[in-house]
Amino acid sequence: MPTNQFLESASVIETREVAAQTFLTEFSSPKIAAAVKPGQFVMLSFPNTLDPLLPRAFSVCETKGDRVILFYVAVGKGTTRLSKMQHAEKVVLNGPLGTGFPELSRGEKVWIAVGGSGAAVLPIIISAANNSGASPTAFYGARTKNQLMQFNHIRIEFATDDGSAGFHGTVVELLKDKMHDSRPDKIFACGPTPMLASVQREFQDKIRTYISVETPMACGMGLCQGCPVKRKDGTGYYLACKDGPVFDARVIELAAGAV
Amino acid sequence: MPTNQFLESASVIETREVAAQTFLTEFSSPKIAAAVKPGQFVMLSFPNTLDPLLPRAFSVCETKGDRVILFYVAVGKGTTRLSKMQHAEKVVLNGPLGTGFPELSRGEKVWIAVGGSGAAVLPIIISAANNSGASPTAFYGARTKNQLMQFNHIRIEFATDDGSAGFHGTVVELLKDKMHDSRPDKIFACGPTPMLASVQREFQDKIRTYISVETPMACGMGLCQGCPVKRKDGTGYYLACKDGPVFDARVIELAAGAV
Amino acid sequence: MKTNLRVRIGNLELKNPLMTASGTSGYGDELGDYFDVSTLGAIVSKSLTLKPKIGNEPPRVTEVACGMLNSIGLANIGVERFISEKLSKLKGSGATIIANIAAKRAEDYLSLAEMLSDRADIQGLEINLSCPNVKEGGIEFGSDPKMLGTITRLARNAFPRTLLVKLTPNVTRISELAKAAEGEGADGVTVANTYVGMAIDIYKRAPKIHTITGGLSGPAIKPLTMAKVYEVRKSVNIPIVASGGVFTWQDVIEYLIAGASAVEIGTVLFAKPNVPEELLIGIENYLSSSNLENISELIASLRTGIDRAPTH
Amino acid sequence: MKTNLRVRIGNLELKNPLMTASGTSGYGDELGDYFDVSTLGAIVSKSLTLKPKIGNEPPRVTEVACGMLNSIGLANIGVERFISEKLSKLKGSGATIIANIAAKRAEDYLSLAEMLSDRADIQGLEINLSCPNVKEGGIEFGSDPKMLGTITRLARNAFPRTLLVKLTPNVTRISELAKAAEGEGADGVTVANTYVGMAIDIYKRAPKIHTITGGLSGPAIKPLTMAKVYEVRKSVNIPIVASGGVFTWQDVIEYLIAGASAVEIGTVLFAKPNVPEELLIGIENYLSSSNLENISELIASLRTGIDRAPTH
Ligand SMILES: Cc1cc2nc3c(=O)[nH]c(=O)nc-3n(C[C@H](O)[C@H](O)[C@H](O)COP(=O)(O)OP(=O)(O)OC[C@H]3O[C@@H](n4cnc5c(N)ncnc54)[C@H](O)[C@@H]3O)c2cc1C
Ligand SMILES: Cc1cc2nc3c(=O)[nH]c(=O)nc-3n(C[C@H](O)[C@H](O)[C@H](O)COP(=O)(O)OP(=O)(O)OC[C@H]3O[C@@H](n4cnc5c(N)ncnc54)[C@H](O)[C@@H]3O)c2cc1C
Ligand SMILES: Cc1cc2nc3c(=O)[nH]c(=O)nc-3n(C[C@H](O)[C@H](O)[C@H](O)COP(=O)(O)O)c2cc1C
Ligand SMILES: Cc1cc2nc3c(=O)[nH]c(=O)nc-3n(C[C@H](O)[C@H](O)[C@H](O)COP(=O)(O)O)c2cc1C
Ligand code: FES
Ligand code: FES
Repeated sequence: MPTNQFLESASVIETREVAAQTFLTEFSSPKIAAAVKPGQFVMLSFPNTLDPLLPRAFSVCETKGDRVILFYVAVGKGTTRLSKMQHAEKVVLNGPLGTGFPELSRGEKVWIAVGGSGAAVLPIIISAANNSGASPTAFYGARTKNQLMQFNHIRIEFATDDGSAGFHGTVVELLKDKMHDSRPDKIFACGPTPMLASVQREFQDKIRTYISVETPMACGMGLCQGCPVKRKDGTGYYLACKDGPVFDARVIELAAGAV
Repeated sequence: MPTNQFLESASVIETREVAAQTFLTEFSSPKIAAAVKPGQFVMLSFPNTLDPLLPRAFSVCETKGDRVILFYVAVGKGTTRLSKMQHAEKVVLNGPLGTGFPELSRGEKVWIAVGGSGAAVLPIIISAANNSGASPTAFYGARTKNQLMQFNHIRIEFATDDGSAGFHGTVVELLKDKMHDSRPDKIFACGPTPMLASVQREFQDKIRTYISVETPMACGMGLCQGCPVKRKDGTGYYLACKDGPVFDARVIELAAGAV
Repeated sequence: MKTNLRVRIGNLELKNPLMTASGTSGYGDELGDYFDVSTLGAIVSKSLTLKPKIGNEPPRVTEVACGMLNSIGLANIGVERFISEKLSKLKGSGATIIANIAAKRAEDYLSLAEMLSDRADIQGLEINLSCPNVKEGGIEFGSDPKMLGTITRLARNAFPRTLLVKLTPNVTRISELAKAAEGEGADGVTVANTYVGMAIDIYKRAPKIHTITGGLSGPAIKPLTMAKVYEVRKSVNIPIVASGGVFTWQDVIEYLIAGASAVEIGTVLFAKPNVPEELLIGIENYLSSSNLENISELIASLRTGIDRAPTH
Repeated sequence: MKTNLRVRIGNLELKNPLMTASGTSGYGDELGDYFDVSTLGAIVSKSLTLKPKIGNEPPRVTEVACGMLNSIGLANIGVERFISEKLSKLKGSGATIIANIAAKRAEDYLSLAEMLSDRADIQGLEINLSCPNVKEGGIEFGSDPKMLGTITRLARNAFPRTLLVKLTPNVTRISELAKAAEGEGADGVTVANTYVGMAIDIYKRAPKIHTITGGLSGPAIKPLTMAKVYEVRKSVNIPIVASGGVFTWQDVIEYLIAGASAVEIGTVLFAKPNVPEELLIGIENYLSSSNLENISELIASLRTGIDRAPTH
């Protein structure tokens, strides 16, 4: 059966701390690097230990030849462990998984709004957008300056809640502000649920808006039914790992602070 | 309350593979290094993981100033993990624990018979014996040559089951052979249970014989009652971790292949 | 040495003792991306209900020490869509198929068994009476030997091929349930479903699973289910399918020695969807290095030797 | 902010909710080498029996995923030697002392309770009816609400200070046992003892624990015991002491939120004998950063909000 999902033993090339508790790890993972599309993710697991037990989900941040780069915030035991892995240590990557952002066409204007670990998707979207001749603009919000990171070669407009860098306010306020001058064809957003909810509320009726959601996942590939995202039409749930993690903002209801 | 047991966060200095699946790891662990006596052990645990969960017992092999050196065979997940630990990584050591070998007096002749991971006790016994002016001789048995290791500055008589190094036969046969020419005041033995049983059988009635036993242990310090060693007098059990691990060969009954 | 891995449950001969566990491999679609599902002894479907179910509100899963809690709420496409949309594809992949069914009324089990009995490509039926998440359809039937017996009888009369009854472990004596299943004609019992567990987010002071409690699976439960397999082995004569915490080939061997004829693999698939490949290799190597030609020599081969009852 | 960690069980006020679990800290002697035992809420002794017991044959312990199995067989020095040899030393260290007792006959529980009632330095009694290792003295009494009630009544009449009944988790509905204990005057229930588990050495094809099955403890059981604490909290009004898999201060907080008033720490002591120090710091920090002055505000504070019953 032909497949475009792979289970690869990937070795760590290097890990760098790029912002407060925030890391980039580069893996050698040729099959996944070749196949992944913006907004898709991998499930990462640690071989030879039962702690952590389940794989962890990470959006692919960037690919470079054979390499897959992940961007993550060390929030718990999986991410902390990952951040300490040394050159040549191995993890298992399962991917690329899920439905990512829609493909862009030449000349299309897309605004990409990210926050927190959602910034992971910026580089891969930007490079795909550039490849297809679209015209991307990046917006990146955080509470304060030291949580932000500057990706190479990407022009980013920053926003901080405390005004310590860029726009003083949330990334959504920044987008609204920019809307006075211009308007994108599409909005892509990735970040914490409250930010996504705010993007959804503000823009879904005006602009084609796509949001990438985070829900707890056990498998990432449709085996467990563990990752429901409520359909707005009331007919039940999508699965974040197969139908998403990227959804048209109009079709889903975000959990009301429940998760 | 004064105590001579310590719980020390010990950092790895280095690990070396010294024989087949056999390693020496050196830790910085000043309090334990200063207090330990031959035949005593430490319980080693891995912080920040639940796998492995319980601490593992290791006889102290040698001390060098602030350093504690352990000698071990990678047989399971704890020892395998230990063998891969890199410089500056940390474990927790609890010790020194247990009752070790009796102190030797000037001029006393002691024969030390070791096998497998029991070789761990050789260096520390030899150096204590030398310090007290006793006269130690070391015998070290294995199935085959590549399981043996040569400790620095220690003269060892080897025995291999297959004759690939030293005496062709078991270490107990080697001892019996040597008995034709000379006789020690004491025998110390450490190794797999069948070897200890054979030492016990052959020598307990002729020579003061001390054997260091291995039983599964959960705590190593008398909390759990998990490490019973049968008393020969039929009145119940000793605890390997407090009353032992070293016992006069005459007072205990070794498990008949049960463990 | 060529080893024989075949095991028999009722009239069904499995090519080896590895089955997937219900609810951990969907309808078998996705696993085909990772390995050849025809190499499995059998694939067990997600629990099927008469009508489709959307399942519980999120969060439905959370990790705990060496395990996970889930409360999926039997989300599934319903038996009809399973038959019309999934079955022929699954059959095409060469898999041996066991359908797992769940319901909240005894007569629904009967309807489900009847619907599935017509489809010869469904080689076995596993009755889920033990899902701890769904009040009436799960724990209530499964923890009462009488109700369990009634439903077993209904399904037995309707379904002519291999019938497995999956037991709940959340009871004082699981062997009484096993006896009830055996008494009403089950070909085997699956020991066991998940254990009722709970985890709390200490910052929100809220349950980590929407339904407050969920089912614990994974390596954490293996010693518990091992003891239950051993208990059941001593009290019934029909084959046991073990389910609980299998992650390595050693775990499979351990269950066989304790008394299981086959083993379901569940949670491990989430981290290692291709794990059956390495399990099969491990099992074969173990058998040949133990000089066992036939896997049946291993089953229930625990040596308890001398009387090991507590001494006082 | 100064936080108040005091909790009350019967007439006994503990300075904080941390207790040691019976059988995991001997008679308190050894722990003093690692930290000041007077900082604990209480120390619970190894189960004491009328006569000394030598315990079970080895092997008695083995590690499993995120836990361990044990079958010690109540090895202990007997109640008389405990009183004559251990008590005054333990008292001297400033510890609050709870004696745990076990027996195989109801009248022996009475004798034990009477012997200990004279010693005012024994501030509490915990009845072990739930040890799964010892046939008559353990699981048989503990899994039957009637027997449990009888023994609780005997002990209650003989022992004037705080009385805890330690429950077995190996039953279908632990809350029935808790109600029986409450009904006969227990001041609190300990939820719960270890779970029946088993592990096999696949090369010897022999059990890893001499008595074949043993009791599972450690983080593996925490979600299970958490669910049981929550179940018991809903059915009785006396305080609950949680016991099962506490390794971190977060685990302590989780049990308090689920409904426990105090928490016993067991298996963790084997790896970290000084763990109470870091648990206390963690608890205090959590309370102050949550703006809670009094630990009682935390107890049973789980927010279940909306109806979270399964939806089907
Ligand atoms: C499709 C998808 C893509 C993701 N991409 C990225 C990424 O590129 N970079 C990144 O840093 N993170 C990403 N995440 C989140 C990441 O998976 C979680 O942060 C990670 O699982 C935490 O693992 P841990 O072991 O470090 O934390 P844990 O110890 O497991 O938990 C720490 C905290 O995080 C919460 N948590 C655990 N898993 C999740 C989850 N899946 N979603 C939300 N909260 C969770 C826990 O409840 C807990 O509060 C993504 C999640 C999804 C579902
Ligand atoms: C007092 C004492 C001193 C010891 N000193 C040394 C030493 O200096 N060097 C050394 O290499 N080993 C020593 N050992 C043995 C060592 O503790 C075990 O090999 C170790 O616990 C194995 O841990 P693991 O996680 O690698 O293996 P596991 O994965 O736990 O088990 C691997 C195998 O070893 C067996 N095993 C586990 N624990 C023990 C144990 N305590 N005794 C016997 N068998 C066990 C298991 O049943 C299994 O078959 C000592 C043991 C004791 C009791
Ligand atoms: C996410 C998830 C969903 C499950 N759904 C079902 C189900 O629908 N029907 C069923 O009988 N068992 C279900 N189970 C239980 C498993 O089939 C299996 O018996 C249990 O998980 C123990 O095995 P494991 O530890 O290998 O996962 C489910 C388990 C998990 C983890
Ligand atoms: C080695 C060991 C010995 C135990 N002995 C006793 C005992 O004598 N009496 C008793 O009531 N509980 C006994 N227990 C159970 C513990 O008190 C505790 O309830 C259980 O281990 C769960 O807690 P934990 O996971 O924190 O260890 C013992 C547990 C262990 C691990
Ligand atoms: S995470 Fe398992 S189905 Fe989506
Ligand atoms: S190992 Fe715990 S008492 Fe000896």
